[in-house]
Formats: sequence, C-alpha cells, structure tokens
Amino acid sequence: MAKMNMVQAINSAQDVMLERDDSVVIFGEDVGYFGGVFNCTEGLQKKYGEQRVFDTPIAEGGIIALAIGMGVNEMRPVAEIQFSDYIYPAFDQIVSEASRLRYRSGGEYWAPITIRTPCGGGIRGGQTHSQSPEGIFTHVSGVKSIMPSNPYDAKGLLISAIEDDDPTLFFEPKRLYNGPFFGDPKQASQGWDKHEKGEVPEGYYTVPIGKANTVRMGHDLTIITYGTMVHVSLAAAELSDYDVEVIDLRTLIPLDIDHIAESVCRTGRCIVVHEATKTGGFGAEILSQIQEECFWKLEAPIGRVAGWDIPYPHAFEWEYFPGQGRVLDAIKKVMEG
Amino acid sequence: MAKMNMVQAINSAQDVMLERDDSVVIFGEDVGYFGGVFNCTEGLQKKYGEQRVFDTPIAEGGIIALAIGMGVNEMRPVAEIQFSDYIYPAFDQIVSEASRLRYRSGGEYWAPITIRTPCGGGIRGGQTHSQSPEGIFTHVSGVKSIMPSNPYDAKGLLISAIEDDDPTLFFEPKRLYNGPFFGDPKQASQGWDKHEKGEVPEGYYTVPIGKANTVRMGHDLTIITYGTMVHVSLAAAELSDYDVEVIDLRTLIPLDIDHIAESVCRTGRCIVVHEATKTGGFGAEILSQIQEECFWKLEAPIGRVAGWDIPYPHAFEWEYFPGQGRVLDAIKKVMEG
Amino acid sequence: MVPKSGKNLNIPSPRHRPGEEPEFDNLDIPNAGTVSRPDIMTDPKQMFDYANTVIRVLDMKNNALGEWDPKLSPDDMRKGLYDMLTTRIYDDRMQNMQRVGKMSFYMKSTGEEAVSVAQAMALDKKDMLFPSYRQQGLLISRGRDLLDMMNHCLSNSKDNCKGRQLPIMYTWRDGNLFSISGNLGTQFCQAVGWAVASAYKGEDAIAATWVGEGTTATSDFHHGMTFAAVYNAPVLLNVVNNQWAISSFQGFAGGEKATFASRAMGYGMPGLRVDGNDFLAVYAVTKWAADRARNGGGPTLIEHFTYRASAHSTSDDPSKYRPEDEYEVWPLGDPIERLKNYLIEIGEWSEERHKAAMEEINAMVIKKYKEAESFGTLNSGSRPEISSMFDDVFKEQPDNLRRQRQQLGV
Amino acid sequence: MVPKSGKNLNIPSPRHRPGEEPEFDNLDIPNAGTVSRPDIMTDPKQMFDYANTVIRVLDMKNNALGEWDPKLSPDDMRKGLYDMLTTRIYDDRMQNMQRVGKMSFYMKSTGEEAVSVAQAMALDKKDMLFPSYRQQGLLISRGRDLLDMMNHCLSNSKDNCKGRQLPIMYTWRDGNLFSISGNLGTQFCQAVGWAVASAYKGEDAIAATWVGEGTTATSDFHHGMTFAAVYNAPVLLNVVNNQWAISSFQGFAGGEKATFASRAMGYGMPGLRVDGNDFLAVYAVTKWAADRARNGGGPTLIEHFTYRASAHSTSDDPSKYRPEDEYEVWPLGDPIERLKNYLIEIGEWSEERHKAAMEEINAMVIKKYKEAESFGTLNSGSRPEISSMFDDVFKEQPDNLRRQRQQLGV
Ligand SMILES: Cc1ncc(C[n+]2csc(CCOP(=O)(O)OP(=O)(O)O)c2C)c(N)n1
Ligand SMILES: Cc1ncc(C[n+]2csc(CCOP(=O)(O)OP(=O)(O)O)c2C)c(N)n1
Ligand SMILES: [Mg+2]
Ligand SMILES: [Mg+2]
Repeated sequence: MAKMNMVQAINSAQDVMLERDDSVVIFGEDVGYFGGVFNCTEGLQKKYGEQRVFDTPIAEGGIIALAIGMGVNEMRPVAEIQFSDYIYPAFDQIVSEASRLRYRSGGEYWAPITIRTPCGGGIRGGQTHSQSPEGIFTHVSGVKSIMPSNPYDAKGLLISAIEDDDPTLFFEPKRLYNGPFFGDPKQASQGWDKHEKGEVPEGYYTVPIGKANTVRMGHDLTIITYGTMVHVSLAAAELSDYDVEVIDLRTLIPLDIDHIAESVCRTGRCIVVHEATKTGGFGAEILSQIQEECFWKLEAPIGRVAGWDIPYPHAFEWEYFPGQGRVLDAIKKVMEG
Repeated sequence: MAKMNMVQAINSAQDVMLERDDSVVIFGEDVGYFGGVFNCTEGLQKKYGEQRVFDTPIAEGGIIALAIGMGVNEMRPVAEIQFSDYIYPAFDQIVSEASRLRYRSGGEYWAPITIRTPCGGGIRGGQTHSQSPEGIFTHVSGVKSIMPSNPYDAKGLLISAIEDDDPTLFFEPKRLYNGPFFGDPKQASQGWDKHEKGEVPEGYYTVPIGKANTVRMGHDLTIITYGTMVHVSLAAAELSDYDVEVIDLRTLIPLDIDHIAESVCRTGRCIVVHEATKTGGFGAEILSQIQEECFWKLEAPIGRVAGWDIPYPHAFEWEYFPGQGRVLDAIKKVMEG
Repeated sequence: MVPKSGKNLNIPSPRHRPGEEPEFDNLDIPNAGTVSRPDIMTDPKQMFDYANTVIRVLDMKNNALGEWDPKLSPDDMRKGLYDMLTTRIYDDRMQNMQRVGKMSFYMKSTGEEAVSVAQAMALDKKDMLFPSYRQQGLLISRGRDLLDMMNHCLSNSKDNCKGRQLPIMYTWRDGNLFSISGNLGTQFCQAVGWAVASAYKGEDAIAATWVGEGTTATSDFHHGMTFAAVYNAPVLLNVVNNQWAISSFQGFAGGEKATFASRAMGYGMPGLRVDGNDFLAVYAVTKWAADRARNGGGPTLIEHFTYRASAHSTSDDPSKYRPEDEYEVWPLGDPIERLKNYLIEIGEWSEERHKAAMEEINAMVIKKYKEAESFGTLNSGSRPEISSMFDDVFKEQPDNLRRQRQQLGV
Repeated sequence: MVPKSGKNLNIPSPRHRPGEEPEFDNLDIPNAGTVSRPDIMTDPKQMFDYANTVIRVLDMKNNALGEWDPKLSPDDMRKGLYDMLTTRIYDDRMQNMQRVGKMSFYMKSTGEEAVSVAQAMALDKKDMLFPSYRQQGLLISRGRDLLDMMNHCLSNSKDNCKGRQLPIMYTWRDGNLFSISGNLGTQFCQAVGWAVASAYKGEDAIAATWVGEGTTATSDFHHGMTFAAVYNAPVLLNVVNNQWAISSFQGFAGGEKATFASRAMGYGMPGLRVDGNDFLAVYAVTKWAADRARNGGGPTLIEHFTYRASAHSTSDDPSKYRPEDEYEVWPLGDPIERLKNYLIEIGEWSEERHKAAMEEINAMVIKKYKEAESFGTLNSGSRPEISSMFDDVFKEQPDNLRRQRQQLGV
C-alpha cells in the first residue's frame, strides 16, 4: 500500500499495465517526454521507451483512429485526450467506429481501446477546460463510460478498462487529482493522503466496471452521483439534518441500476447530482430508470442537481458549479416538499 | 394552398427564403445541380444560380465551419448534412463553435445557421442511414433542435429556423418524406395528399419554434412524441381501448414543458415515444421534466418506448423500430400496471 | 445588400452535363511507358513529378511499355483478368438481384476492377486491407467464396455480419480485410494505426487503405496522411479518383486545382499517380510502394486515375447529372478490355477463352447465388436469429440489453 | 508476443532536450534577399520553391535586401516597432499580473510579435481576422485600447466577453476581429466561410486566419485548405511555426518530413515560407497574398518560421522539455531587435528613442492596468452582473434558463 493522489494512481495503473502487457501502449498530446499536462504519464516514457509512450499530432480524431487500428492489430492502446472539451473532433471515430465495430463486423473485429480524459471544472479553466461531456456518450451504444471519484477506484477501474475488450471512456475529474473537493473553493484544500481512498496498492488489482458503490448509508434519502460531486454530496449529507445515503456510480454505462433501485426503493426519496449541464444530462437517464423501477416507492419527486444549461463561465465558476448549498436545497425540497 | 409532400414542403421553404432574402444560401453534398439525394433542393440551383445553391466537399466539419463563417459575414446559410448519421464529423463545429459563439463573444458574434439533416430509419438504410441522433444535441446548450412530423409544420418550421438568429438543427424524418408512416411496413403506404397537413401554403408563413402541438385529445393518457413516431403513436391510439392524447413536440429544444405538463397533469399518465435508442435519449429528459412538474398527479410510472440500445440493424429493422405494438403494450402497462 | 447572385464566388463545374457532348480531349495524359521508375527509397522531395503525371504501362495498342512494366507471368495476368471478370459479373448479378428486390442496396465497381484486383495481387496475404465500399475485387482476388459475399449482401442466416450491415459493407477477418464502414474515410487513419502496430511488433506485414477522391476532403484523410508521415507507418494510402462522388465531380474535392497524388508532397511522402484502368501499372506502383514500406521507407499515397462507369449505387441515377455516355469516351478505356487485349496480343489469351471464362464465371455466379438464396434473402427465407441483434454491442451482454431482448420476447 | 519496445516504430524526437547544448547549425536558411518575388497571379504549380525556402528581407547585419523589400516608410516601420514593443511589454505585464493571482491564465507571444503586427499592417482594416490565441499584436496594431484587452483578461465588470472566456480569448467586433476559440483550429475554415461570403457579396474585404504549426494536424486545417481551394476564397491562411506545441516539437505535426508551407501544393495554392522574425518579410508576403486574394487569385498559405520564446502559457514550464536557452541560439534572432537595429542603421531610430519609447509604453501599460483593476479582477472588485451568465446562450432567454436564473436567485 502507498499513499497516492489521483494523478499518481492513474500513473500507477498505466505503469502496471505497461509492465504486465507488451501490447499496451500510451499516446496522446504531450504524454511522452513531458508526461502529460497533468503529469498522469510522468516518467513512463523514460521507463518504457519512446515506442510505448509517445506524443501525437494534435488531431483527436486521428488519435482515436490510430488507437482503433492498433487495437485491431492486437494491441491495447490507451489514448489520452488532453481535456474532455477537446474530445469532440474524435466524436465520429468514437461513436461510429470504436463503439460500432464489434457489432457491425458480426463480432469479427473490436476496439479494445481506453480513452482517458480529464473532465469537469473548478480549476478556473473557463468554458473549454471545464466541461463534463459524459452525457453525450452515455446515449451511444457500444462504449462504456467510467468516472472514478478517488485514487483507489481510479487505479482499479483504469486497469479494468485497459483489460476490457470493449472501448472505454475513462473520465478523470481533474478537480480531484490532488485531493477530494467538497465544493467550497474557499475551504483549505486537502490532499488524498488523509483520505482512506488515498491508500492504494502499488501493484495490480482491479475494481470491476459496472458496479456502483454506496459510500454513505442512510435511511431518508439516496443521492446518486459520480465524480467530483461524490465529495460535494457527502459534504452536504454531513451538513444535512437528514440521514442521507450516497451512491458513487463509478461506472455510468453499463449502469448498476439494481444497486440504485435497491437503495431508492428503500429510502423512497432520491436526488441525482452531476456537474454537467442539466438538460439531457445523464441525470435524466438515471432519474428515468429510477422512476421506472421504484415509482410505487417514491414519496417525492426525484430531484436533480446539475450545472446550469449554459457553457461553464469563467468568472462565474462557483455560481455555475452545483455546490453543497444546491445539494442541501435539493435535500430539503425532496424531504419537505 | 397546394398539396405537398414533405420533400416538396422543405423545398418550398428554401425556395421562399432564397427568393425573399439574398443572404440565404444553400449548400451541402450533392444539393446543387443534382438537387440532393432526397430531392429536397431540386430545381433550386437552376432557379437561383450556382452561387446560391451549391455542392461542397465531403467534409461535414468544413460545411458547418463554412456556414458559421458566412453567418458571421451577415449571411443566412442553410447547410445540408446528407444523413444525420454523418453529422458526427461536424460535432465540434456545432457544439464548440456554433452553439457557443454568441455566449463566448459576449453577444458580439453569433451563428444564424440552419442545419438540415434527414434522420430516422424504416427505409432499409442499415445502421449508417437510419440513426436519430437528436438526443446527443439536446444536451448541448446553445443550439435549437427541431423535428417536424408533416409537410405543413416542416415548411413553417424551416422558415422559422432560417430566420432564427441562433443555430438550429432541423431533423427531417426521412421515412415521412413521401407520406405518413404508421409503423407497419406491410401496410400500403399512403401519400401526404390525403392528409390535412399535406395542404401547404405556397408562399411565406411560419410555424413558431418552441411550441408543441396536441394532435389528438384524450383523457386517459398522454403520449409525448415527435417525428415519425407521431404517426405511429396516433395509429396506436386509434387501436387502443383508452382515450389517448398525443402531443407532437415539433421542437425539442427549447422544450414546451408547460404544454406537456398541462396535459400530463390532467391525464395523470404518460408515455414518451421516440425512435432513437432508449438509454440517454431525449425521452429521458422529457420524462424527468414531467416527473418534476407532475409528480403528484402521476397515477403510474411514465413509460418509455424507444429503439433498443443497439445500432439500427439492417435485417432487423422492424424488430428494432418501435412500432404500434410496442406503443400499445406501453399504453396497456401504464393504464393497467 | 446582397446581390441576387454571388458576384465573385467561384463554384467548380464539371466538363459536361446531361445533354452535352462528352469529351476529354485536353486531359493531360502522357503516353504509356514514358514515366521513369525511381528507386523505391527515393527521397519524396525528388518525386513531385510522379504526382503530376499518369504512370502507364499498357498503351491503347496493346503494348506493355517502359520501366514500370512489372513483367508479370501470363498465369498471373490471367488470374488478374479472371478476377476482374468475376468482379464485374458478380457486380452485375448482384445489382440485378437488388433490382428485383432481393437486397436493399448495391454498389458496383464497374470500370475500377483493376484497382482492387491488381492491388490485392501486389500485396501479401498477410497485409491488412482497409477498403472503402468499392473494392470488392480485393475479396475476390484473395479468394473469398462468392457465397459468403452473397450471404452477407442478402443479410441471410449465413451472413457473417449477422444481418447488421448494408450489403457490400463486407468484413472478412480470415482474409485480413477490415470491416467496411458506411462513414466515409474513417478507415484511412485506422489503417495507419494497424501499420504502426505492425512496425511496433517488428512484423513484416503492411496495411493498405482506400478512399474515393471525394473522400479526400474528410478529416480522416488528413489524419491518415499526418499520422502516417509522423510515424513513418508502413501503409499504402490509396485514392481512387473515379471522377465522381455521387453527383459531385472531382472539382468539389479540389481536383481542378491539383492532383490528389500531389497532396503527398506536403506531408513529405511519395505521391504516385497511376492509370487506374491499367492493370499492369496499378500492380507495378503498388509493388513499388509495398516494397518501400516493407523496407522501412514509410507510407506512399497512390492516386488511381479512373472513372466510375456505373451509377454511384442502386439509389442513384447518374443520367441526372452527367451525360449517359461519358464513360464511353473516357480516354483510358476499360481495364478488363485492356488486359484482355494485351494477353491476346502476346498470344496468351483468345476471344474464345475469354468467352469461355465469362460463361464459366457466369454459371458459377448463378449457382452460388442460388445457393445463397437458399439461406434466405432480406425479404424471405431464413435470417440470422432475431435474438442475435442484441449481441456484440459489447463482448458480454449487459443487463439492459438482456432485459430489452426479453421485452421483445426473443 | 510483442517485444518490450517497438522495433521498427519511428517516433520523432527534437534536436535537443534539457541539459543538452542547443544548436541550429544545419538549419537550411538562405541568405536574406536571395529569394525572388513572383508576380501576384503566378500559377501555384510554378511556386513549389517558395514553400521550401525562407523568404527574408532583413539580414543579420541590418540590411534590407532583395525583391521582397516592401520599402515601407520610416513612419510605418516605427509604428510597427512601437506596436511590437507594446505587445511585448503588455505580455510581460499581464504575465506578471497572472503570477500574482490577478488572472487565471495568460499566454505570451514573445518572439512572434512580427507575425501579428506586420500582418495587421499589411491588411486593410475592413479585412476580417480569425486569430488563434497568440496574435495579440493584431489587436494592438489595429488600435484596440489596452484597457479593453485588460478588462477582458481580468474578467471584470467591463469585460466585453462578460466574464465568460479565459483571458486572451479576445473578441472585438468593431475591430473586425473574431471571437477566439479555445478549441484549436476551429477558426481556420470559418475564415474561409467569411471570405466566401465576401466574394459572394462582391465585396473587397478578405479574411485572414492563423494557427500554430501543431494545429495543422487538426481536421479544421484540412477543411480550411480544401474549401478555400475549391471556392477560390479570398483568404490568407497562416501557419505560425514557432517550433513547439506545448511540449511537442514541430516533428509531431510532420515538420520533419516537409515544410508546412508545402502543404499548399497539394491543394493547388501558393505556399510561402517566410522568416517570421523579419518584420519586413512578413509584411511583404502578407501584402503579396492580400493583393493576390483581392485580385481574384484566391487563397495563399503562409508559414511563418519563428520560435516560441516563452512558455506555452502560464500553466507550462518549458524547461521540462527543452533547453532553457534554446531561444538564444535561434538563428533568426528577435523580431524587435532586428527591426530596431535596421531603423537605427538607416538613421531613423536610436537607442535613446528606443529607450524612451519603452518607458513611455511601460508607463502607459501600468496606468492602463491600474485603471483596469479599478473595474475588478477575477478575485476582487466588481464583476459582470451574475445574472448575465444566463444571457446570450440564445438571442432570447428560453424558459428553462429563466427558471434556472430564478433558482440561483439572481
Ligand atoms: C461522412 C460521410 N458523409 C457522407 C456520406 C454519403 N456518401 C456516401 S458515398 C458518397 C460519395 C463518395 O465519393 P468518393 O469518395 O469519390 O467515392 P466513390 O463513391 O466515387 O467510390 C457520399 C457523399 C457518407 N457515407 N459518409
Ligand atoms: C482541439 C484541441 N486539442 C487540444 C488542445 C490543447 N492545446 C492547447 S494549445 C496546444 C498546442 C498548440 O500548438 P500550436 O498549434 O503549435 O500553437 P502555439 O501554442 O505554438 O502557438 C494544445 C495541444 C486544444 N486547445 N484544442
Ligand atoms: Mg469518387
Ligand atoms: Mg507552435
């Protein structure tokens, strides 16, 4: 066991897989010599050589196409998209190609690729370094979407993703890289070293894809969330007068609806929380499935707390960000009507 | 008034706008001399000249970028994406650029562009000529999404879209081009000439963006739908033992939630129907908003009828397509539990 | 404010439109045998001219001329001729079957058979192919059973794509042929990825990929070129310039401004422009580029200068946008005729053998087709299992798909 | 199966890494004044050489030489010098203010000032500019009040972008400068669209756009090139080759295989490669291309061969990937020094005047900055109205945004 922050955990997962499997290669913009703009690949080129960890041209569509082609040639590429705001040029390759390849070829070809990409706001990145685009991909059949909330899960899930024979999107909430974030930028930031999920095995282990995790038990209400908002929701739960359960989805697709439904049917009340814009976000899908599964048990409308339906505005980052206050308001509303 | 099918109505809208406004130009793959693979621009190049209606290179991203640049230079471009399955290469230009331009520039620039694109299945097009990708765009702030279900609305909405100073996505359910489709491919197809919405004024008129339309009144249950599924839902409503109300959204973003909520709060039961894949589809958003607005009036879980979460399979088109039977099953389930 | 029509806006237009007399008189085409053949490791900077000419071996008088003559054995040439003929006859049959409603769609490669057949022959079987939808000759030359191809096109119970793809979007793993995409161009940079992996593994296999000239405008084309150049990938990047992209002539991809082969220059790779209707020339440039790639010389861009003799697809009516007889005046003739006449000229073939071969192929195609139909067509007979439509979205079926399958009752 | 490291895979690597002695000895740079100046309407096919050389006017001994000398008046050159100086001093000040926490982010253009300032001068005010984030000299040369630029960077109550954009992502409608995007390259083909509209309207204005050499790999670059070629758009397509894209040297964009200017050849447009640190040469090639475009000659690609002297941005530490002193041995020197020395050489400037100008600019920048701060910084003082964050998503605020605004209580 070692203390790791999320950057180190992600780095370690790649290190472990580069070591174990020669078919694993890592590439993306600035991931090679430099080690990535967030240091997630720091030292890996030096350790494994230029041919296994290398830079690419600035063409996200090309990066994913390269990964698909390599995957078809029996390799396991891990591609970094520098910011998830820049994943859109790769949209066609992800949606029409990686996600459809196994299906359209009758199972003869597939794309065992992992796409790592930092997402989310709270770092003063403005509208093009803060987006949470997962809700665009969760509508696409054939690609798995993962978003860890802590170093332990990040490493275990990333190893699972690399080993997975289907394409996986691995969203890294960049605000969590150095420590948990409770939604209040004025609060002194805290590192992962004091957090139990900052204890990370140095070697190989996995966290299974498709399994949600209850991170706080409660009787009154269930919060379903993922990524940065796990910590914000936990903080709000602490402050709340109610006994709140919090579920960290970890994987969005495939969704662990049984786990969710068990909780919501038990508490009878629910809030879905994410940082992405509200309309058409993945929260709507979670809400819909809960409504389908737990309708007769629901004692109040399911609440949604999300980013506003606007681009992430630079000067109003904290007005955009759905912080503890907004989660608390929602708890109150769902509990008290 | 004239009899028009949907192709003719769409053609007529463009004709009217080319005539009225010299800043309107039309371009896309094969839209010029040829008149478009679905004939939606037939005759327009001949009438208005090569400079106003012209072909483009096969680069959907370039087409939208071209439109944005022209829009910034005081024109009103109407760009065709030949099939909405091929809109993905333009994703970045639509999402990061057209949709964000007004916002990021503090209102100094905007993209008054219209993107026309045929969508939907039922024409044996296989997985790359059948998709309904609207649910990917309805999560994006800053772009309006429209999907008409008949010639009258198509023309009036398209004129509104062209005149709109915001970017609009105009989805054309290609299965409806020549006539309403009730979901049964074995049934003899019927033209628009016998349909009241096939009566279309020859000149200028508009149908407002953002307004839903109740196409069938009922007391027991409300179906919320759009595009091809309007007709399938109407047919199912006829067959059903219940008194079903059907709402044709016409515009997805901005969503006419007041209109929807009024109906569902009245009937107490609801089904959302679309052809796109279910998970993360726009139906989830509609369902979520209804749940938020009408929770205390709901007498049963809101049902969702949608395409399965798979690519549109060529040989199983009709097993994929959510036909009358699936709508009827859902009605039954929502009415009888 | 804006004038009724664009004042200074340049919109390309083709040489002729329906009703006009087609002619290609001033096309700049050198005589066969006049272009030199550089060493395979030549510096691309020295190769600009090869992108701006047309490399030809067979002249119109049935001679094979010049340095590019690959000196194929008569047996090899007869195999090429036979496979091109098979491709054409197969195409015709399948198109007819589409017309009578047995298939939803079809696309012929008529006039372009030399591109796929000669290239397949010039490559090794271990080389990986990433085609567009108009290189069925690749499968035929590599020996794919026509029955399998037909089963796919019919989406029947034996379709290896399990009924999921439009006809002609073949997949053939055992033949090292990638799954054909409906989205234009996407395979171009994927092929580069495959080639990069081959180099990484230190293997000898190379990749080859094809797009139409219209598809050069896609982002994938540029990505393929850029990534291939940067990583010096062992890959053949083919542009089949058949003059048309549905109704748009090649000027809408920039073909009036520069040749497609000359795109290579800006990426620092060789660009070769070849007479796409000349089996021997296509074979020779492909061999050159493959040898170069295998030798560590990296990628080559090849423009095949040819003509799409048929409609774009069964959904298309070309007489709406070009003179119906344009193909007949195409100055580079027909690839099958040219190879046939050459073989006859050198005494290795005859009209009789040709006729016999055609009959044999015809009979074989008809027989195969009957057999294929016995496994079902799109509208009748057996299909893949309905429940299989929920398979292969992921390697393992997730719960939501299992539930949806149950909901459908299959 | 797979070896521990890639066997035949070629990964580009830069000339030097931290700890190594930087040198650019064998860079192929011709002497100033040696490249001829073709007629503005020259056929691009004849212009290959211009893409593979470096067009230079100012030599390193302060002479202006050759056909490309634009023969600018001393007043114009002094304006150029003054604007370049202003750009540099402004950049330094803003970076410092970022360091002390007044701004979230900043990007300098140090070493590249000639590109933006000379180009702005060579274009007309009516010409529309679609820059990347590293051409602040365009605004300065066109007379944007530094106060407005600072207000934007501070996201304060006077920011014309209403606090929505990162610093340096300027918008300036009155100055015909487009809204700068954070997504690399997107402006390239948009500029072509603007130019196409200008041609359509029969207007005389042209468009100009800029990307870094790293950004040439994006699809937008290819789309811009293709669409500009096809419609013969009156547009200047600029590639600022400053050798680095964050930590990736230009080889990762293909720069080791061919010059970026030579990409033009494949699209049939002129490609000019110019010494980007030579104010006079940049001015001259820009004028050439602008005259050509206005004359109906269509697009030109210009590669500015320069060097990014500073860090990529305030988020970057270049000493992690290149020798810290690499800039000092850059063989093309510093654009400000070179123009300054030339003006002194011809007796139109002096060290004293230079010093005085710097002091004047410094004082002005400090004064403006104080004024800007009085309207707020990111962390203190006034901001735009909070409620304005819900504006401009659409022209009219839809109901969902009105409700969300109410929910936030603003
Ligand atoms: C991304 C994308 N855009 C548009 C289409 C529709 N489309 C299918 S084929 C075609 C023309 C392609 O022309 P070309 O590349 O020259 O190939 P050819 O058909 O001549 O072999 C078009 C526009 C598509 N399949 N994919
Ligand atoms: C589409 C996209 N991908 C990645 C990035 C992240 N990024 C910002 S600047 C940069 C390097 C750009 O280099 P270059 O084009 O050479 O311009 P320079 O910074 O040298 O002026 C990268 C990769 C981005 N902004 N947009
Ligand atoms: Mg073609
Ligand atoms: Mg650069």
